[in-house]
Amino acid sequence: MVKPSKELVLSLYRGMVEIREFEMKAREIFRSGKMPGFIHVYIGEEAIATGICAQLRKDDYVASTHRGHGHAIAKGISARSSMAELMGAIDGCSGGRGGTMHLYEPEVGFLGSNGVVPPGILIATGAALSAKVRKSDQVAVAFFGDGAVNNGAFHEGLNFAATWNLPVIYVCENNLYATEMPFEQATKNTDVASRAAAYKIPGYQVDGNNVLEVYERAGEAVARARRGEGPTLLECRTYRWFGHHEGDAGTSYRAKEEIAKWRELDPVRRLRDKALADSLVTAEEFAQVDRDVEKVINDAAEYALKSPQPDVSTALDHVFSN
Amino acid sequence: MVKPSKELVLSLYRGMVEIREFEMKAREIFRSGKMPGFIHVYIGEEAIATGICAQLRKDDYVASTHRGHGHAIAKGISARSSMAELMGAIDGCSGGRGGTMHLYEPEVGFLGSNGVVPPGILIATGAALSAKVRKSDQVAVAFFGDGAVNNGAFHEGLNFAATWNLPVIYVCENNLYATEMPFEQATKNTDVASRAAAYKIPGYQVDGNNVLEVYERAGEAVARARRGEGPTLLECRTYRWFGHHEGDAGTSYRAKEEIAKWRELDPVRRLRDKALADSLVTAEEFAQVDRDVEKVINDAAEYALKSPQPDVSTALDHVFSN
Amino acid sequence: MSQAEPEISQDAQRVITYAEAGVEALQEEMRRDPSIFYIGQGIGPRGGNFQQSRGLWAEFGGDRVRDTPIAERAQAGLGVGAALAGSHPVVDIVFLDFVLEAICEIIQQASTIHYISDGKFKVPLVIRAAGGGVRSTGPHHSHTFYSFFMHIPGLKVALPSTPYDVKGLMKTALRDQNPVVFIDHKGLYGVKGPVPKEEYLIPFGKAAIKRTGEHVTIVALSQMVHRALQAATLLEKQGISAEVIDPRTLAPFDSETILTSVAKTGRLVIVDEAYAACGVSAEIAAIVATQALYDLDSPIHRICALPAPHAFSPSLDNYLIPSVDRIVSEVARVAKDRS
Amino acid sequence: MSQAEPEISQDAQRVITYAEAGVEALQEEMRRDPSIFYIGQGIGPRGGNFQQSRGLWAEFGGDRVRDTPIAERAQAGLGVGAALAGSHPVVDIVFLDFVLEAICEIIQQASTIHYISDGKFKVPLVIRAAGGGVRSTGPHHSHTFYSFFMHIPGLKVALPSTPYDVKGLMKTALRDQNPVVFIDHKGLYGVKGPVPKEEYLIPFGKAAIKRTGEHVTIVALSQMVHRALQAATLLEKQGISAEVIDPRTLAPFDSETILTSVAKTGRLVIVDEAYAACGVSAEIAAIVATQALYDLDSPIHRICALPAPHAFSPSLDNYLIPSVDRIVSEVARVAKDRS
Ligand SMILES: Cc1ncc(C[n+]2csc(CCOP(=O)(O)OP(=O)(O)O)c2C)c(N)n1
Ligand SMILES: Cc1ncc(C[n+]2csc(CCOP(=O)(O)OP(=O)(O)O)c2C)c(N)n1
Ligand SMILES: [Mg+2]
Ligand SMILES: [Mg+2]
Repeated sequence: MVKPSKELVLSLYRGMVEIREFEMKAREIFRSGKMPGFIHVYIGEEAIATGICAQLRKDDYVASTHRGHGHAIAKGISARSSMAELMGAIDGCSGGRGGTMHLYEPEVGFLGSNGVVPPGILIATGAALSAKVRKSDQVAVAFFGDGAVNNGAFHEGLNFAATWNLPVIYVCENNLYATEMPFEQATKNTDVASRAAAYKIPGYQVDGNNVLEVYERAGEAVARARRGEGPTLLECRTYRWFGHHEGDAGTSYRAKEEIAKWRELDPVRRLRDKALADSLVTAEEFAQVDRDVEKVINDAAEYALKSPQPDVSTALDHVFSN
Repeated sequence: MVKPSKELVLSLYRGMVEIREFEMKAREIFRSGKMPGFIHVYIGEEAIATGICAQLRKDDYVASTHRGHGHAIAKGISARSSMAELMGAIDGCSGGRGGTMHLYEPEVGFLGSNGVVPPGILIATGAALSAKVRKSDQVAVAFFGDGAVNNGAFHEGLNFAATWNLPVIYVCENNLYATEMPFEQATKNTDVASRAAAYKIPGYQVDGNNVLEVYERAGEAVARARRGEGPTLLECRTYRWFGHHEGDAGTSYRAKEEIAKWRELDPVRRLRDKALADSLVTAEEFAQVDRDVEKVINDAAEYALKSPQPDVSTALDHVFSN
Repeated sequence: MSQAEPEISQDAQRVITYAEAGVEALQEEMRRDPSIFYIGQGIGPRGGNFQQSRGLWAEFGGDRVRDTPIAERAQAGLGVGAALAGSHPVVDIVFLDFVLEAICEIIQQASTIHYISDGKFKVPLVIRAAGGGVRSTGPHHSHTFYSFFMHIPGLKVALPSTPYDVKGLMKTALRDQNPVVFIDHKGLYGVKGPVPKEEYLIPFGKAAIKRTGEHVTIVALSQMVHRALQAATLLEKQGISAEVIDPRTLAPFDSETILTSVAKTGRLVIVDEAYAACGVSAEIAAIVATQALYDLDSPIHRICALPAPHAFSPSLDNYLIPSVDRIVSEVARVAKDRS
Repeated sequence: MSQAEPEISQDAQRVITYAEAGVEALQEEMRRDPSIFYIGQGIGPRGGNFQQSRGLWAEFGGDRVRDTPIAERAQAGLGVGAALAGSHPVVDIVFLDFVLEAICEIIQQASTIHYISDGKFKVPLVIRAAGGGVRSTGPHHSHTFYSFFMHIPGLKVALPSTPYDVKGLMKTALRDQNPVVFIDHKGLYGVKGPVPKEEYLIPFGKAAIKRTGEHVTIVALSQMVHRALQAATLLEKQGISAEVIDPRTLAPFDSETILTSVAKTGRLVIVDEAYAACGVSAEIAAIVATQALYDLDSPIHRICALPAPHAFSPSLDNYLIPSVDRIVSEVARVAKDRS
């Protein structure tokens, strides 16, 4: 791995901490009873969205999942409008109509998180097709969980991208469980990266809790796609610290030791420790980021909690576009 | 390859010739304008159905495709009731309600040909699941074309069978085209057998125009399944001599030379020539089979052409079962 | 055909939830019939997202109660194949929304095979799923497109609104030799009601008159039965006596009970959480307008979800779905219509 | 809203087929708008199963006209993604039946995204497919479930019956910024009709009165428009003057033209090749029974496919689908009803 610059480390650190703190705040609000719906938080997996999106341009595309807050923020939706959306409030990026699983923002190429498991794979592939037909050099990223890889949409999407050589990066966030189902019960072949061979595209297993490794691998895949050399599959191994959604403790089907082991691999702490050990960044510099982020997140929460619910007179707006 | 017995050769020969002659007769009737719908004939591919089904018990299952006449006959539906079904007549195995793409016969475990490309894969997998849950040692076979392998149902079905270790044999009849689309335009990975790796199951490429090779590979796969060791994927390379369906000449998108080359590989003639060269079977013995089959097929055609159309008073029967 | 709820449900002392009632039906039938097995996402050790399969895995084991990967199309396709091979599978898709990923197998395969095999094959298959919205389940988890299944011949469709009906209809579904789409409502799983300990079955095609009345007939579906009953209580105070009918199954459909009621009341309001266009509410209106036009003293009225995707925001969500208030005011208007 | 076919179609000298009309619309719009591309199985060099894309590949090349593998779900899903990214894709599923494999993407994604993104994203996407049966296409190739799309808000649905309508509606679909489900009829591709050379568009939500009449209103869909017109000619000889209305689009739906006609005739018959239950025929009946009950002099009547899977055998096939004879005799009964 190439030595990262200080700026890069700080920026990746900031990205991860912002997601972490956003999610911690969302959990807090959810537990207070003020947040509608069910949220699926991304804590423990921050390195993936952060490392991947750091390689993207603003006009590149991302399609995401039910566990999509981290992707949205990493791609550039503000904490304010993300949090307001989780509240179902009008200042949310989807005006409160979408909610936690349906963040959207054309300005930053965010083609939506999704309440359905695999469609993001197809949506990203379609955006890549559009880019190709338009002869633009934009690339598209699909984030999806291990739960999506045994679904037919995964197969169809990757086959299309391979055959048509589309500029798309498939990022499997393999956190070992789909709801309560361990990945090894969902498939005999738990090596997701190996599945790339079925489509004759490159596939790599990546330490999803090491943001620098994700960043590096993403850089290669994005460059490949941008050069017109087609899709890549990245399997990022990771773990969610908490339950599938708020309300699920996540402890009845996962061993305490397993959870503890993965917490040890905290991507935020690992980056920090490494940069401190390398004397690349100082503790104070990190602390400054922490303080900045805390402000941003507190501000976002305040903003979101003050934002009103959509007026029912607008209930039938936007069913159709003109 | 083990040396085949004379009985085996004659029985495989008879199986292939019966399919060949059935299809030639069906084409003739179709061209006379008396046959409704559109038929997809199996000529050129007879070795596959014949070789596979010769390894099956009567109570084993087969799920088939739009090009299913050969599978039906090989699994034991009579030429009479198959041909009558093609006529939409009451003596057809589906009473004329199904037609060419919907032959059914529980007596011989024939779970239907199909008008939709991939569902046979799932139906066979489901039958295998049933066998497993019932602790029976029945096995199931799914026949499907190269056109099905890029469909999500293929992926989902094989993953289920692998994960649950189901007694099913997936037989891909790779005839290089799906309607007018060459397989290499439908996928980057044209090696179907290699896709087995994605599911961690065995996959083999088989010369689909060599009935003895098909028979041998099928024997291994069936034995494996029967022993409870799970699914196998067999890619049988083959070619259809004629168009996708009657009415398509099949020549506008396929080179003359390619067609000629594959006709040279006629599975019927190859078996015959080999057995003659080995002095295993005499020309007269083959001729006797030819005459027998001719009788069976002429009889089937006569029977089918005489069979009446269903009476409209029965149009609403069997919508529901009691 | 047209009687109020059978006595037994009134007498029953025991009160259990809608989710428990479904489990009991499955338990009893799985004990009785070894050909039944149950597959779906999270229905094993977890007992289902909504506890709708709680205890089944522990009792019947992993062979007959199987968690599946996220592959709805295959789940349904495997169900069809297993049914053809002599099993009686229950495929739980959990959220009705995701039945869309499997609907090709249900409509093209399950619904047709008995007919197109000339009655030779049967497809005893239960597709189970929960429809409707609850607490901002939002655009992808709140669908109610049960009309799709009613449209297709060869499918039976059950849509229970009470624990009593869940149990009786599920037991019937598990003895039926046809594909049955069995649609629970997410918002009802926790609702309690009387369910007798003694075995009973509810025949398909028999509506329940959940409340008798004189002035207006309200046909309500699934969760809306509860709202309609609440509305009826409030309407009573305005001097309006509403009869509330729950069809319970959409296919077969009990037109007779509705026609008899409309012959009495002369007024028909249909309340459905689904969209109006081509919904079950349209079909009920069509049945009455084609078969009993002259019984009507007032135009038929539909109270349905407003035509917009299911919104996340509670303000919009609550506004789009028929509320008790809306039912009261619109039924009152119909009942008072003297045009 | 409620006028007979625009003059232009009568004046036109040029007669082309239904398939050709669709191609012309695509050609013109693809020339005009580079964001349009077209994908589907066999729509490239082959020109489509029904010649519905003939010549497009040759003119626009493999970049904008792409054959796909057999993967309907992905085809639709890619269409959604491409639409979000600024393209205007046409996804041809060829057979309406196989839209079932993709319907999850159409209903869950395409129909909702504009709404749930608060109007930020548009989904300009045409899903094209041919419905209906023709010459024993049988149980898996004859479906007509267009009511499913009419049920779902956020989708537009076009259902043309003539070359003129195909062209005008397809051009409109290709300029619409919403998902449009565009449903041809397999049995009509070879039918010829006048299509002017000059450019024209047909607005969505505007029914066509294909024949004016006094005694009874027949609303017919897709291929049934032709049968209804033939029936109307025969009915004329019995002294029955039938008005034949073709809604042309199901969403938006032009209720007004139908209500105006029923106000005049007092009688309504709906003819649909789809099943009755929860079909478009149910919705039309419901619209009239809720909005114009007192205009009716006779019960509404529906003439639809009989409720059985599509049978292969020509005898059954012809019997199950409404025939001209059946339309004549049933409309005559309605027209003469003096109950
Ligand atoms: C098609 C579909 N089926 C089922 C669900 C219900 N569901 C939501 S999230 C989830 C598990 C997803 O697991 P995974 O893809 O591994 O993502 P993770 O939650 O682990 O991040 C399931 C089954 C769904 N949303 N969509
Ligand atoms: C889901 C689906 N999509 C499209 C079709 C139309 N169709 C019928 S056969 C066929 C090609 C099948 O090719 P392949 O699987 O290779 O079988 P072959 O005809 O070569 O034997 C297609 C596209 C279909 N029947 N089902
Ligand atoms: Mg996971
Ligand atoms: Mg092929």
